[in-house]
Amino acid sequence: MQYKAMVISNQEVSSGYYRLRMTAPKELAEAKPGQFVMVRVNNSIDPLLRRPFGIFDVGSFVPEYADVGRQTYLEILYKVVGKGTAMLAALHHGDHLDMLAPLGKGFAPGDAGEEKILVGGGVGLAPLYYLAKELVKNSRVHLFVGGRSREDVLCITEFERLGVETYVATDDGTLGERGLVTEVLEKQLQQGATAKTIFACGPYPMLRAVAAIAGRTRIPCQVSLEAYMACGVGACLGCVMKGRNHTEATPDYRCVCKDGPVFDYQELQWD
Amino acid sequence: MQYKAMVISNQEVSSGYYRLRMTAPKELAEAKPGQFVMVRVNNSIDPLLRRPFGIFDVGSFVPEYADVGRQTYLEILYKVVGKGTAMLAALHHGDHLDMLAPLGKGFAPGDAGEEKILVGGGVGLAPLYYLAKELVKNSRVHLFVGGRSREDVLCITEFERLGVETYVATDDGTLGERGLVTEVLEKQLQQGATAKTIFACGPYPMLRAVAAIAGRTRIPCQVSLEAYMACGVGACLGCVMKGRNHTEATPDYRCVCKDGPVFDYQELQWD
Amino acid sequence: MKPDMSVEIAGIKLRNPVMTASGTFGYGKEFADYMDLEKIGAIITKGLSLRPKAGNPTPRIVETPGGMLNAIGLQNVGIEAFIAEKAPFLRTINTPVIANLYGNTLEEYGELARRLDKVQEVAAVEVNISCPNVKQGGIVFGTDPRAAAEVVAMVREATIKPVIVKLSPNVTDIVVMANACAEAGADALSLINTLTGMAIDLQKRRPVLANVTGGLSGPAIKPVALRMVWQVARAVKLPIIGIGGIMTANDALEFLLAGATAVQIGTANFLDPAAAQTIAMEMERYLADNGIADVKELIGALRY
Amino acid sequence: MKPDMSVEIAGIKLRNPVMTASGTFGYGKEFADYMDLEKIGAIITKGLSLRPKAGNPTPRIVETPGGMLNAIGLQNVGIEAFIAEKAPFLRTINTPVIANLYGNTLEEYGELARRLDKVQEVAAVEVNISCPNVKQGGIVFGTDPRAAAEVVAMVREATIKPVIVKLSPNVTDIVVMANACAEAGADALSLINTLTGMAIDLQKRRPVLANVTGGLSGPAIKPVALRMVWQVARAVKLPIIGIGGIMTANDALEFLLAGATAVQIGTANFLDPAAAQTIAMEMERYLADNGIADVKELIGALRY
Ligand SMILES: Cc1cc2nc3c(=O)[nH]c(=O)nc-3n(C[C@H](O)[C@H](O)[C@H](O)COP(=O)(O)OP(=O)(O)OC[C@H]3O[C@@H](n4cnc5c(N)ncnc54)[C@H](O)[C@@H]3O)c2cc1C
Ligand SMILES: Cc1cc2nc3c(=O)[nH]c(=O)nc-3n(C[C@H](O)[C@H](O)[C@H](O)COP(=O)(O)OP(=O)(O)OC[C@H]3O[C@@H](n4cnc5c(N)ncnc54)[C@H](O)[C@@H]3O)c2cc1C
Ligand SMILES: Cc1cc2nc3c(=O)[nH]c(=O)nc-3n(C[C@H](O)[C@H](O)[C@H](O)COP(=O)(O)O)c2cc1C
Ligand SMILES: Cc1cc2nc3c(=O)[nH]c(=O)nc-3n(C[C@H](O)[C@H](O)[C@H](O)COP(=O)(O)O)c2cc1C
Ligand code: FES
Ligand code: FES
Repeated sequence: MQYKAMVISNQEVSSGYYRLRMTAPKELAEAKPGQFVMVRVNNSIDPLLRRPFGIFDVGSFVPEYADVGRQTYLEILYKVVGKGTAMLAALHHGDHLDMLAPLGKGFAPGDAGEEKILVGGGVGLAPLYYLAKELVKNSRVHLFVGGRSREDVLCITEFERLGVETYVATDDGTLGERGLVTEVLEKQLQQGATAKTIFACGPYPMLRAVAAIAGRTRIPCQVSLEAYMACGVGACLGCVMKGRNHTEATPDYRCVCKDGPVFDYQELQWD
Repeated sequence: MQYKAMVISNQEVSSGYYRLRMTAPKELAEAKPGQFVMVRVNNSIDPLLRRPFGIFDVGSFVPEYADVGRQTYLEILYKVVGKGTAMLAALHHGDHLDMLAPLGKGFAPGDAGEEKILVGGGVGLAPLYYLAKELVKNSRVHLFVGGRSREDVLCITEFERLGVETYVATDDGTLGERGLVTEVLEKQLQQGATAKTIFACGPYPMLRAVAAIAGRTRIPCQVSLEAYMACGVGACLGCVMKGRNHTEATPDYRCVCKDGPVFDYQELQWD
Repeated sequence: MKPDMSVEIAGIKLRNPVMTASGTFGYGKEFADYMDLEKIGAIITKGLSLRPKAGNPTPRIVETPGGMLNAIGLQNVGIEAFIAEKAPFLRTINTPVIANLYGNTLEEYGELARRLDKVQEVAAVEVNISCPNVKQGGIVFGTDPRAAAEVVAMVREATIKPVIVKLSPNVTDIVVMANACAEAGADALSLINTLTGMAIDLQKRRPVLANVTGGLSGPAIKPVALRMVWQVARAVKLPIIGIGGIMTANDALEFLLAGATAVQIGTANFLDPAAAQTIAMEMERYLADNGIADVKELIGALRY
Repeated sequence: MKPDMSVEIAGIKLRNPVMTASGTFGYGKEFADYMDLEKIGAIITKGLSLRPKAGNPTPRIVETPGGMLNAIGLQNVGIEAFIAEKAPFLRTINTPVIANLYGNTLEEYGELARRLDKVQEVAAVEVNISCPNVKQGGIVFGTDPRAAAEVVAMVREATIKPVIVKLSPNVTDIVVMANACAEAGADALSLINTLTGMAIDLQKRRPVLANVTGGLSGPAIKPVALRMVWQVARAVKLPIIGIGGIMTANDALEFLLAGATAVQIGTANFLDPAAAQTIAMEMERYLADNGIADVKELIGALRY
């Protein structure tokens, strides 16, 4: 749906990373982990297009500013990388944003009781928190999180507060192990860690490595992808990824915005 | 010169009219009444071009925010008419603006002692206040001010505080006489008001009427014009007006930004 | 009094002059959750080809100053799947549907039009001539008046439905193209398609788009579109559908003044999925506020 | 280490690749208070005609989304006044000056080049071929390869100075135009000039510009300019000066990657009168930060 959100808070949680909490209509309480939003940063033509962000959290609160009872909020966790995110970072309590949400298909949580592994790279962690909140209700959850440096590893405390067991890797070793998060994941799996489903979100090379691990270990795996998007509703065909059986003669493109952003890794052609 | 200004205050003084006071380098203390500024509203490409505004006031103040002694300020008075001015209206204390100032040629104050008449229409009043501040030092000053309605007649009290005698006309009669300011001016001149110079700023039709009065009464008259501007420095030739002797074969165009915005009415071709 | 917002293009009655542009509105259904599809004048489909088309590799889109480039490469389900899978939904909506056609040869255009001729849901065809002519070394049909005329004549013969021709702006003289299409039997002209552009990723030293170049759309191109509509409206007697950078009702009304009978909303649908409906509504409000009884009064009403 | 920023265009050595575009920088002096004219590569003058030109009635400029339209109509002091009144200031500045030429007939172009041939301050001429050919019914020289070639040949014969030809983007195939100019003896090509556009005042129902149409410049046109520079660079051996919507050092470097040897800054001068100097400085910083020793390494370095 399309709605106007009011900014509740917009906090820098690590250098260059922000958590933006905003009001949402009550329908958003039904948003599934893994779904995303498209934010219109402002009403000018600069930037022109909406910006996509995963849903970091959804919850409810009692607003101070009005006598309206419990309200729904939606939160995103974003990194400032360019013009649009820089403008988001300048927003204050009370500012308004035009939103499309919830968009796309979310994660399939899988069976209750079985162990789950989450793998997040940098800001790819964002949709995993909302997912973890769901999963911990019925499952043991492990989080493998990677980043370039310690500032790029976000919100660990929040995950731990949910009872998620976390493993951290950074490229420069400033937090957790030095190396790639997928190396840590692979090592843990070799050391006998078991899991019934892997949920991964992060940069494409990380996802490809996770998909390879899933292939080798035959653990079911869902990945959440990013792509340049214009419409967010499956109309422009700007955001496609190749499906497993895609060939030039028998095209099989999937829209990240509509068919995803979450895919079973076996649905896709990895290159 | 080009400089970064900090917004000191930005107050709505009448519905849709704002006074924006900002810091300025000390060189601006030398700005002449009638000169103008070009404001870059923001760093985005929307709006693209700078916006021109007359200098409403220049003065000095002792800032609260730092131990830096007396500082120069510059003030503009603007009306929200479109995108750029709407964005200006949203500025707060502490925001920054990229400025070009002072630009163009100002009013020639004329001889000390002689009586002066100011004629302002709507926001055309803006540059006349800074002029009045100069003129009242040595002359009796009369202000004829017109607007569509009472909200469009601005800052009268400020002028009166300077000792300027004011005559008001509004199209709808909600303040002062009903009718055109130029009619009031003409009546006063017929009733024997005398003056050695008329200084006028406002919409083109008003200026044309003032020029006609000046022609009939042979009172010297300077007018301050507006034109669409891109560069503000005489380079793009976007802002030109026809000089008195302009013909297609012997072109005589004047740049409002560089040769003006103030012209002797006799320099121009009025159409 | 409610202003009369209806217009007629090539015999198709539209409740208002606002259509959605091909490729920016999917097959209509994608926007049904966000707006009332029966509050706009017409829906133009994504460009349809004879067989399903894969389109280009990704990245396919990139934002540019005041605009965007796309190189979708005309990915589409193909004409048969359109008829079987997409048309049924469109049948349930009381708004004319216009099929945008894309061929790589003269014959493909003819064949496409023939297949649609009996498809009731389709009120008219819009022929996209910004396509490379594979038989003639990839030269784009829409940049050569003779090739364009051949396409139009071919489609004209293949269908009794109204034939709208969509012109490419990447030409020296748009009026020459418009005249060629008019003479070959077009019932209406829509313009403009995208301007060819390019974006570069400085750090990677690569074009951003996998296809290297793409089509520029959005507010950036509005002045070019407005100029071409004005030029064609003065020179050619056919009704014109104005397209290019329309974001607001004011933009749309400017195209009407320049000579367009209707407009299409493209990139704006991405910024606001309800854009087309909103623009139609606000055009009506403008008319009411300004005491204009009939939107047709504005068509070509520019004074110059 | 300081990167080498120097480039050479048609035998003219430039301290860096940043020039100011014709018509956006007056005669240079207008910007002397705002920047150091000796920190940029070259200054291009306002378009010069044989006799002083009045230009168009006003309004002459209007802002558009991400750009602006201008219809100055080439108001200029004329070649003689330029030599007498403007050139002396330019002589005092140690930066090459290139005279932009504007003729209404073939002969005028020749005459202009001849008059400048002995003027020391002028390092080269840039021939603006986006001018209506009054002898041939106003068809623009720059949209017809034969007419363009004739102009170039005429100027080529009239001067020993390097001849740069400035191409119009309002053509179906920019490569055809570029080749025609190359064969006729051009030493370098600059592109693009403005795209023809139009703006309408809805309330007045009139074109905003007194001239009805005008030239679109600014960031909006950058994708089109980049595409054309890339196309011409691949097809033609001459050095290219890239122009169109350059606002930042990154923009300028993208044009180099696409194949330009130098760039011109136009509309950006209006937003920031020190833009050209700032862009040159920041290009140098980019090179230093990225360990690029010589700006020439980037020319045409796009991988595709
Ligand atoms: C489904 C999805 C979920 C996402 N979730 C998050 C999240 O939770 N937190 C977060 O920080 N980021 C997330 N991203 C990435 C985020 O959309 C981009 O970082 C953001 O659009 C950058 O905008 P900008 O204007 O700051 O950057 P610019 O580089 O100026 O953007 C220019 C253009 O490129 C697009 N773009 C740039 N980077 C990306 C990218 N990585 N993915 C897609 N488009 C991009 C922009 O949308 C815009 O159209 C997500 C992307 C997708 C597709
Ligand atoms: C020398 C000079 C002094 C001025 N002094 C004042 C002043 O003191 N107070 C004040 O309120 N206004 C003044 N104006 C008018 C002011 O510049 C415009 O109202 C303002 O640029 C409108 O910008 P916008 O983005 O809100 O409007 P928009 O209509 O969105 O602007 C679109 C474009 O048109 C131009 N434009 C619109 N109206 C005018 C106008 N009247 N004159 C020139 N260009 C215009 C804008 O600069 C912009 O390029 C002055 C104009 C000039 C030339
Ligand atoms: C993503 C995208 C896909 C498009 N696909 C088509 C198409 O299939 N057929 C067509 O004729 N035009 C296509 N167009 C062009 C648009 O219909 C329209 O002519 C153009 O975008 C200009 O309008 P705008 O500025 O309002 O977007 C496409 C445009 C975009 C942005
Ligand atoms: C106000 C204005 C005047 C111009 N005058 C000329 C001119 O006299 N001769 C010319 O060849 N180009 C002229 N141009 C075109 C510019 O030199 C340049 O090619 C164009 O503006 C694109 O660059 P930009 O997007 O950086 O502005 C003019 C452009 C503007 C905006
Ligand atoms: S973003 Fe438009 S189809 Fe996915
Ligand atoms: S605004 Fe450019 S010459 Fe006056």
